[in-house]
Amino acid sequence: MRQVYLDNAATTMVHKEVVETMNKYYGNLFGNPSSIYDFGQTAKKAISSAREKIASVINANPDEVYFTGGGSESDNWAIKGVMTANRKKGNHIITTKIEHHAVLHTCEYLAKNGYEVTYLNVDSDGLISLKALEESIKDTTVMVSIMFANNEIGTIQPIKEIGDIAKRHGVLFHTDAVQAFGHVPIDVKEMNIDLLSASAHKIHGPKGVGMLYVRKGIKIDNLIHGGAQESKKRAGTENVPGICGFAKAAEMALETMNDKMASISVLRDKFLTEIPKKIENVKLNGHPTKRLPGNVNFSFEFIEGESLLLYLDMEGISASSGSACTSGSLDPSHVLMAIGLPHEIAHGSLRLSLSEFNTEEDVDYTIEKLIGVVHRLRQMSPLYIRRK
Amino acid sequence: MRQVYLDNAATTMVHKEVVETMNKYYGNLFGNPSSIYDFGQTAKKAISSAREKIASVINANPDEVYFTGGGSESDNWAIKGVMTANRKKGNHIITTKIEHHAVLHTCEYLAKNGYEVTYLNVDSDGLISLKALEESIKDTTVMVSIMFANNEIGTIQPIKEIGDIAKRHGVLFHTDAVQAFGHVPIDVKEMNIDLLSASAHKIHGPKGVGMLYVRKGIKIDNLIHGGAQESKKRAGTENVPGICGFAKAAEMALETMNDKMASISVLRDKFLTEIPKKIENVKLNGHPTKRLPGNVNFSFEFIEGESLLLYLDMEGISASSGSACTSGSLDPSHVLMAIGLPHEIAHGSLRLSLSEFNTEEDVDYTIEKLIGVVHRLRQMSPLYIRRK
Amino acid sequence: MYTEKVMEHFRNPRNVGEIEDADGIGQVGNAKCGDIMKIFLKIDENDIITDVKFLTFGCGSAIASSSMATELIKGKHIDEAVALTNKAVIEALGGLPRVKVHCSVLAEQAVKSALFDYATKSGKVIAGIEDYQPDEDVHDHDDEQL
Amino acid sequence: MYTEKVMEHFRNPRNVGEIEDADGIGQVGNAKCGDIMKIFLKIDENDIITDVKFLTFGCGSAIASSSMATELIKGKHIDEAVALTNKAVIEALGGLPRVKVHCSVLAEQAVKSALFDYATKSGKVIAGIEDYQPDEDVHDHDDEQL
Ligand SMILES: Cc1ncc(COP(=O)(O)O)c(C=O)c1O
Ligand SMILES: Cc1ncc(COP(=O)(O)O)c(C=O)c1O
Repeated sequence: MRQVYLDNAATTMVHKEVVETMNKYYGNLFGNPSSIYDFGQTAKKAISSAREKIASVINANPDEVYFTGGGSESDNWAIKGVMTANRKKGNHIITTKIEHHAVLHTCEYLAKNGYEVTYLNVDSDGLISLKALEESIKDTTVMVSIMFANNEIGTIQPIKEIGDIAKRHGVLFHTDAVQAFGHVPIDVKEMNIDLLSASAHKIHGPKGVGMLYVRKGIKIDNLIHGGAQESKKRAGTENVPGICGFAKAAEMALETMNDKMASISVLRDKFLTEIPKKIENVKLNGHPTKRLPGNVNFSFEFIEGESLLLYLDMEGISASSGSACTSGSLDPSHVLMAIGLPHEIAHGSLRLSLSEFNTEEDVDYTIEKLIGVVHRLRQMSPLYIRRK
Repeated sequence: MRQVYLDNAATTMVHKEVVETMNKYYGNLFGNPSSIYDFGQTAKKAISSAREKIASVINANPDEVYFTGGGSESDNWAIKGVMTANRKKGNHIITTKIEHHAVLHTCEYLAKNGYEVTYLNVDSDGLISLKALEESIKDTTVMVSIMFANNEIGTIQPIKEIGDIAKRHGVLFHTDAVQAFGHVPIDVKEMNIDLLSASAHKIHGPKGVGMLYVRKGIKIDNLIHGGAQESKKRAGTENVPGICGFAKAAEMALETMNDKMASISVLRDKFLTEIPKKIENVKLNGHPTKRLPGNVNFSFEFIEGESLLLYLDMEGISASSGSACTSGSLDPSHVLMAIGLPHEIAHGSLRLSLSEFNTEEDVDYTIEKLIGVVHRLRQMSPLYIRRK
Repeated sequence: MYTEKVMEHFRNPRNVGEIEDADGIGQVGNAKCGDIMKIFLKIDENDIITDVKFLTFGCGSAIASSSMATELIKGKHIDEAVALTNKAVIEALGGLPRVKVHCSVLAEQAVKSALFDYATKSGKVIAGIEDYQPDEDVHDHDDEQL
Repeated sequence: MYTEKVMEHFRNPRNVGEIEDADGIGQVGNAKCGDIMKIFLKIDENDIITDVKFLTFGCGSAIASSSMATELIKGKHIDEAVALTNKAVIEALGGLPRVKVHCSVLAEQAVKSALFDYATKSGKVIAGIEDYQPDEDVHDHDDEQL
């Protein structure tokens, strides 16, 4: 049976070049980069060069890039680290209702511990209001944390404008760019980004490696205290293979970014135009144009997402309904709630997320199967049948 | 030239079986374990089985094992998580002066934030006093964090006795077992251990993966908030290859533990008896018998450790002086200070840490080269020459 | 996640559809929570369930539970049908993940609700559902996944 | 970590040893901090350094810095030797890691200290070290590594 992987926003296939890079460091070059003997030093140089590659993806300086154990760690570190280190300045953080749980739950934790959190609303396309952002900044505001692009609906925020507002008001700007890094152009200098989170496994790199960009001079407490690694800012023996694999993936992503943005969004747009033509009672979620090249998100009325996924899985199609990271819970996605979907429509959402490995045949096959599956589920649905 | 790797306490060569295991998950089985489609579920099963293997090494229940991004994260999580979650009970933590920086710096951070820390002294062999431990427990004491075995001098603490004291006084007991896990027998039930940290790369597994055992029912805040992974206790897309590699390494370590303890300690003991015979003015650091099977630590008077390491490196021998994790700093090791070494003797320390891949020839070769290198450095040393 | 039996009933659900002239119809759940089950019963003069159909909006286990529940009561006397428990549904399915147990509860309640409707319409008394009220509290979606 | 030049001087340090009848001896550093450098000078009637030796307890860069410093002043007039800076030592070594810069400072000071000893013993005045006091504060070991 045809296998069509359309859950690249959850995780991606690791490039074979990345695996090769990692295997080099699993093999003879296993040394500890903090050691002074020869092959410890080789590992150290490998990390330096990885840092440069990662920095170049976002136009940062290499010494502003700190490797972490993933996107969630980066988000936790950025927010807790900045808020606690700048406690004297204030206790207020501004974020949005559509952040990833790594940001939201971190903010909720802070809120329980004497911090104040403002959750900005988004409009029906998932965009924040710059005016509302600006109005919510007060004397006690330390930072703004707004994601670059949403993992469920793909909406891309006006990052440069947010950066400008933050800068004008003297507050720090963190962006969770886990879905954007390596997929769309990012320039931390031009966009006035002070902190940025990224994760390797979203760009065909290894799981369990991420990074936090921290603009030079920013006060941030450690999340993980200990050894002197990462300029004493993030302890733990460096995951040399993972870091080098991340860098390899980032390098490949950067080199091919323009081509991939073009080719992947062609596939995306085929979904965006064909699905509403071929299936009735569907609703596109997320902004029609300001969205990630690989993100497709529709709600299919009268049916429920999990059944949809399972029937698609039987046809060899891997997709997602709501954030993959939270599929342990059955609550309708907070993102779909925030853009104003009623519960029952949120339950019927489907995310198809593309990568460079998808083809037009994948899209055609998926649309064809989707038509059948949606029909079948609607024939079982009391909401649909009653309606007739 | 012969290559002799004697820095296994810093990091170890990854078993080829571990690399093979990981490559399986880098290849076709890259799915996200939180997804419901088929190969996401395969990843999920792989993690369950990994959890069982890890749990069996320490006689824990699988649902008491949480995967992390390494030993440092586990230590930070155990200590901060328990102290903040039990703030109502008290603000006091007891630890020792010879902990790894992942514990020490975490405690220092807590101390800056309203917590009280007692650092227990150790004797000249590196052992804590059980009496001093018991006397330092007070009403506000929440937990005791004492390492299983020291990473520099190899001394193994009386863990069961510590666990008994903690239990008797109703305080929690965390042990940093990064150096002990998979190397010596551990039974969390029998030893009354409530929390235990381990790290994969110390047992021929991958870097950047670790685990924290948390006895069921213990109140602990998350260190990394976010998605629902790890029973909602540790967010972040699971590092499936890393976790499975860790489990493979743990399985291999457990199967061969008894044999390896015997064979490696024979090599260790050869170092321990031969070096003082062949080189004058040396001092053994750490307990003569209560020590890790693979740990050798000597101070060579009148010479400095880094030069010693570099000259040994030229002979193909990789070793360490003080903790590898802190070699960015030139301070003499806090562990050697704590066992009462004068600065100049601490500076001249050498740690040789063995693994199953070392042979008796390695030992003979190393002793031979060491004699020459120590002699050469002493001939350059004003401390040695003046003495004559 | 699901047993083979669950998947089999999900893949090929039995008794999907409506019964135009049903003798009893029960609907439980709500779209907000993501599951609605509607059960249609055809019951003969001996109180035997001669036909049963369902319509379900919900996840895989909701569909499988509906399918299994209809199978378990088809051809049975109403007194037997009213005794159907969610446990029996789970057992027949070879188990359900803990977070999905509410689906089996829903199936039990849908059956009871349809029987209650039949009892009301026909004026019969069925022991066990005299004051039947479907329970809205079974949706403990925040439960930890097994 | 170290340049080829540093390693070369570390591997084959020049001028190791003592001079029995030295005209000037200087020692700086202390064992507590992990580096001691001792420099022995043989100086002729024209104030030319005809021989120089060192003994060093310390890390690789301390040994390399001592070796390089002795090379740089050998055969030189004392006025030239007194002008030796730690920068010159670093340059000649092709650079040092930031945490190791203090080693070059130590080498500069060991030379100055030996010259001061010579000046004191011989009653000469060497411009630049009239009130020479080695600086104990160069050991900023906590510096971030480059
Ligand atoms: C005793 C001890 N604790 C903690 C750690 C930290 O582990 P990791 O490097 O995996 O973060 C180490 C090793 O570096 C160690 O030896
Ligand atoms: C927007 C966003 N932030 C954070 C994360 C967390 O990243 P990781 O799974 O690497 O911890 C994810 C993906 O899971 C994400 O999509």
